Amino acid sequence: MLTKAKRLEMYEQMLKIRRFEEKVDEFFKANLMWGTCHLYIGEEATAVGAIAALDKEDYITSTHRGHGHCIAKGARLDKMMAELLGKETGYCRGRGGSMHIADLETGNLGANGVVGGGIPIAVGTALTCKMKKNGRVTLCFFGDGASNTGVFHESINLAAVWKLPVVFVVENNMYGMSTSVKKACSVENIAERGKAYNIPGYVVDGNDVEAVYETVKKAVDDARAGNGPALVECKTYRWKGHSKSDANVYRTKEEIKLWMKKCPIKRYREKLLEKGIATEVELKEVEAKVEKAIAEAEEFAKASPEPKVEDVLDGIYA
Amino acid sequence: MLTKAKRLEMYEQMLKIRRFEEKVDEFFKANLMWGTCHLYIGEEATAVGAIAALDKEDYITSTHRGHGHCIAKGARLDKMMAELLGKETGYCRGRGGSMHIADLETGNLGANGVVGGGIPIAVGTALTCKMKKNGRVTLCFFGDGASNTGVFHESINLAAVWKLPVVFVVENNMYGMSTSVKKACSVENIAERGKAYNIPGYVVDGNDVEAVYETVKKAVDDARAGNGPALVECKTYRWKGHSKSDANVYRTKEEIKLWMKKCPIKRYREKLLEKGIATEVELKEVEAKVEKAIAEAEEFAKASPEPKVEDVLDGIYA
Amino acid sequence: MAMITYIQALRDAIREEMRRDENVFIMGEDVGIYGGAFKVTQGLLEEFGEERVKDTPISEAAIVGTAVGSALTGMRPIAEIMFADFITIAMDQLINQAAKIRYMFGGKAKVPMVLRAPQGSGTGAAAQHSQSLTALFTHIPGLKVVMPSTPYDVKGLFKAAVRDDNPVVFLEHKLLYPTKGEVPEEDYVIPLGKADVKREGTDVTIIAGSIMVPRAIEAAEKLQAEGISVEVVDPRTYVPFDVETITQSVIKTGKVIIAEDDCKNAGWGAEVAAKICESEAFDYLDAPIKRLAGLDTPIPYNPKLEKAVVPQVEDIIKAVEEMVN
Amino acid sequence: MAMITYIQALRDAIREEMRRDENVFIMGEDVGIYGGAFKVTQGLLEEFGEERVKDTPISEAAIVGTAVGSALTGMRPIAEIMFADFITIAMDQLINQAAKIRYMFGGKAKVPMVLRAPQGSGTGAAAQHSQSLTALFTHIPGLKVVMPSTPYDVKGLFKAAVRDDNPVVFLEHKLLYPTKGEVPEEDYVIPLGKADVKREGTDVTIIAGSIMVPRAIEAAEKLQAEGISVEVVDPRTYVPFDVETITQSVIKTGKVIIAEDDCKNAGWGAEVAAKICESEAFDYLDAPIKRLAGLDTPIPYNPKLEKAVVPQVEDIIKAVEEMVN
Ligand SMILES: Cc1ncc(C[n+]2csc(CCOP(=O)(O)OP(=O)(O)O)c2C)c(N)n1
Ligand SMILES: Cc1ncc(C[n+]2csc(CCOP(=O)(O)OP(=O)(O)O)c2C)c(N)n1
Ligand SMILES: [Mg+2]
Ligand SMILES: [Mg+2]
Repeated sequence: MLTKAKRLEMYEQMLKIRRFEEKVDEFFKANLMWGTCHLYIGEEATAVGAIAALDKEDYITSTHRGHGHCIAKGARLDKMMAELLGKETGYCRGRGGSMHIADLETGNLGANGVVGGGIPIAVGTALTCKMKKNGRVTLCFFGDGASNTGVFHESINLAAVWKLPVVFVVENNMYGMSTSVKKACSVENIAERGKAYNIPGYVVDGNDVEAVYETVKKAVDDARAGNGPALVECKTYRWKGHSKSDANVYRTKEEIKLWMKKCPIKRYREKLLEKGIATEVELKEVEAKVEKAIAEAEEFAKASPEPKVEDVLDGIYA
Repeated sequence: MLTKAKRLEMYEQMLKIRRFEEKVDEFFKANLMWGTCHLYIGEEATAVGAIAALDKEDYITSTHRGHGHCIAKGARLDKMMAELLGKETGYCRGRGGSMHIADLETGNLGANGVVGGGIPIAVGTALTCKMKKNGRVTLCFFGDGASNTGVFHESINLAAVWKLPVVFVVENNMYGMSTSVKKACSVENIAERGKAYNIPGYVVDGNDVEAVYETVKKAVDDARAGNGPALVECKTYRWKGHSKSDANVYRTKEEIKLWMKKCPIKRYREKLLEKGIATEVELKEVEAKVEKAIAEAEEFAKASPEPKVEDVLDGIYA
Repeated sequence: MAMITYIQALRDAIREEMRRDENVFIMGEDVGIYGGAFKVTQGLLEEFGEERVKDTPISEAAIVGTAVGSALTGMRPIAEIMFADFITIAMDQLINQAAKIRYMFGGKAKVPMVLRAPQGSGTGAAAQHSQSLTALFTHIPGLKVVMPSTPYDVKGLFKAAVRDDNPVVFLEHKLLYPTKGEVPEEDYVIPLGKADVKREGTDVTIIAGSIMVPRAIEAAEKLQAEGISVEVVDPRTYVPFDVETITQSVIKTGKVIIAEDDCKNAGWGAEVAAKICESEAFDYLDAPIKRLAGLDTPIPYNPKLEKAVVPQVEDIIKAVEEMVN
Repeated sequence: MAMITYIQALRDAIREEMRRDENVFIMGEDVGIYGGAFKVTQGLLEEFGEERVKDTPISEAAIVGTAVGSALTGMRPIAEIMFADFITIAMDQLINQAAKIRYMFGGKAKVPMVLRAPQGSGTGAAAQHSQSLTALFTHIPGLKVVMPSTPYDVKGLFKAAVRDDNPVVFLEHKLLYPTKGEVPEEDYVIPLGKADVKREGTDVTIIAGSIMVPRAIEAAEKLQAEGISVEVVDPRTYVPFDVETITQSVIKTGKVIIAEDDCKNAGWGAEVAAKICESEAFDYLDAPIKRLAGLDTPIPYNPKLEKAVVPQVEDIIKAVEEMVN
């Protein structure tokens, strides 16, 4: 059973992600940010629910749409924001940007600009854990689109035959860029692909943070117990365009509205109140705390120095 | 129902493959051949049964273990043998050798030295057929080992979502080189992987030529009718080592013997006699014909000239 | 002649080739309703329909392999890979299949396909979306490699690529997409294997490709004011390579700078330098060949760093001044 | 010192590194009971067990990616790819992940792994099993690239590669496996980034790598009889590259031939030629640099053709004679 503290923490994490992404959007619109980025708005329950099922020492691998995973795994908002602004104080010293944020200290082995690129890497970290017998599990996040890449197949098969402690989490947000999962993916439920590897496949409402938690928890416990991997499909939706340059021509306004109604954060807030788990006052406190954290992160990021051009070749080789 | 003529033809084709491969083995032992090669001995019913389900204009893609497919699709033994001896008269003018024999005239789009490498190519030929509405089907052969490659996944998914006229035939001979399918492949029956693409998966005794024929025929008919791909797994066994340099340390003599008892050719011969489909005399005739064809091919290959060194750059660009 | 953008010229080329030959089609990720990540294919779906403008799953190896198979059997596919960096995923299909099939099959097959992709840095997309990998493809016999720098060239070369019977790797540059230039209305084809003197000069030859061409021209114009006359030669195609035009220019000027935005080490500039050394132009060199290339680093995200790692106009000017003085 | 084969020296190096550091392990296709397609790993399974000598499915991208992930989290994997040609399948994991992770992560991670594979022609394995792709890896910053030519070097360099904190691409040559040479019993490491003068001479420098080293030495010995003194320099590592040793030799002899069995176009020899031109050695050259390289063709199957497309001893002799006379 989830404790109250844990539940409030999950609420806080989801909100942090939401506010963080809104701030990033704002930065973009104000031309403070360079490049592109992929917002996690609407999908918060997936990262938060899944990562809540982990221990602190466990690992994750993340994706191009990675801010949510990063925050949920415990990264510092200030260093993340600094990274997005290309600052020396950012997680990657301004070299990586949105698509490459990693935080080895909290066990986030990195976002990845290559769709599917992190999947075998997660298998590798799980191999380390098995070889070192350190009891850690790796959560490997990727999108519905990534489930059509070759490395998805090679990696899950390998993890399955080696019975590695890794749980694969498909964030099925219905689209890979403009391409609907119906057009790109030959199965209705991606979780069914587990059958190709003789591993469990679970489908879960990715907008229900506790449902995600429960399902992933079961998979994580199994993996930790030495029973090998599982494939968990979280059905969710991204509210915003794929990236900054997306005019949303491939889906209807109605569809987007429908999903906005299913907001995972609002829904959880209502649940916490309804079930009497938390009071309005307590939630307001959490909300205020989040606002403050965001404001501080922004301040830090903006005040931070840029990297020095003469240091550009730092960090290529160890 | 299979006609007598077709049945005799299937018997002849299997025998041709067997004798051809034995001759190749002989060439190798006599140091007449260069490089390596992968014999099809023991698996003849798979290529012959599957290809018997095709029309002449249909396509196949083949593998490193490709002599069987090539012969079954109707290639000339003399040009094949010349190729193996690196002769100018060979299918590839001595440039390709065993692993690259192709015969575009009979619709064999080539063996492939890269495990899995032919799978997307088969999808491409099927795409041509669909776009040109020429009613042709592509049979795509590959091994159990290839079913763990990334292109297997990407290609079958693509063929499934585009409903292309292609049938994927896994020749499960229990090993990829020294690695048993149990160690490398996370499912018991590779055909189950069809579920990952929402396409039919069939398991068939790959040493029973008519069973292979019937199953592949159904899949081919479906594909031709526009119902999309299927995955057919033929369980079979290679008698010889993986390639010339294989000491067979990874499997037991008993296992090999057991499978030699299940010889697909002997079995079919007995069936033809038992069921009164053919007489001993008729079969002897077929056998004599095959011997003659092999002898002629050998003669042709040996008498053929080698390519001229000054032509070595021919055929890189069109 | 109309002034149009590089991207428009490319789009027109695709459209005109698809109209000309019904065997030509295009496939790739989000090339349909989305019009491609960079909008190169915008409007094509509307004209040609889903049959010939095909959205694919995120499956680069299958995209290229499917192109190979369809090319082998009579189609003339154009495969778009969203960023050149992801060609790495399809590298076996490109290098071991597309490039070699004809030779391995004794010259009895052909693989007429175009693999096109944008490359280069300058958009803040960081290390996995910003590489220029021209040299890799150039090293593989069986491939042709094209890298156009102007709207005129991109159109004429693209048509040549589609009509060529070999696999052609066609490398666009993201920063060139919005650049403008004159493009004739009528059908024209620029043969693969012909370099182009983009600007005549007498003191120094700059051999520049892709995005470095406009930078070299800009530098040349500024240097003109200092009385330095710069010739800019654009190889345009890297396989086959027009040694003749380049050596002629070097013989004329005696000085050569090679400008590329690829990483320097084993980049295409190295090959060009080596070719010049092996040619008759070697005896005419009155200064060592200078390569001005990207630093040997993954592309950083921060815009100042990103700019610092590939040669800019000022770097070219400085290099020319150093060489001339 | 014992006379042992290249393959034995390599196997010893793997074994000794696995004994020295329990984080070192090896994985690849058929590396276990089969001992690897070329028998490099023979006997390792018996000593270290399946935990540390891991047979994988035929999944090159997953092999390399798994190595990356395990390296990131504290292991020191050795990944074997059966033929270098198949690294193409793992190219994204190698180029976009292994090579770039450290830089993209701001220098805060390391990826200590060795990707080893045999390359080269001469075994009748035809176009998809015979390439030498050194140049491709050399072009990618973040990778180190090693290509040893002798039993002594393969052992010392392999140990350095395993102990290095970066991804190292370690390229063996199939034809070198059975060659013999002296190798000390005791532990030694050859630092990455040091070229080696394999034979001293005064008239011509041959810069040769991999299989071309013994060929160059054989040629040099024959040329000695004609009174021509040939120096043979082996770069051994291509990233990082020892320009110093090479330029010193060129300054001494004034003449240089670069010998590689890779395809010529954009091969590593082009980079070496360009580096020499950019160095102080340029002024000492009294003949144009000559590249002796593989022809730009897929490798043919027929043994005579196969031999004809890469430089042999006689080709080297001829090239030296032409240069000296
Ligand atoms: C290998 C690769 N191909 C293409 C792209 C371009 N791209 C970036 S995100 C994306 C869509 C990814 O879809 P999905 O996996 O469903 O993740 P989502 O963006 O929906 O979270 C594409 C095609 C890429 N980054 N990597
Ligand atoms: C991509 C790739 N990896 C490795 C190899 C080396 N190799 C050649 S055949 C083979 C085993 C193939 O097994 P399977 O697909 O089951 O076919 P079989 O040989 O059993 O017919 C291997 C590993 C290869 N040719 N291509
Ligand atoms: Mg998605
Ligand atoms: Mg097999």
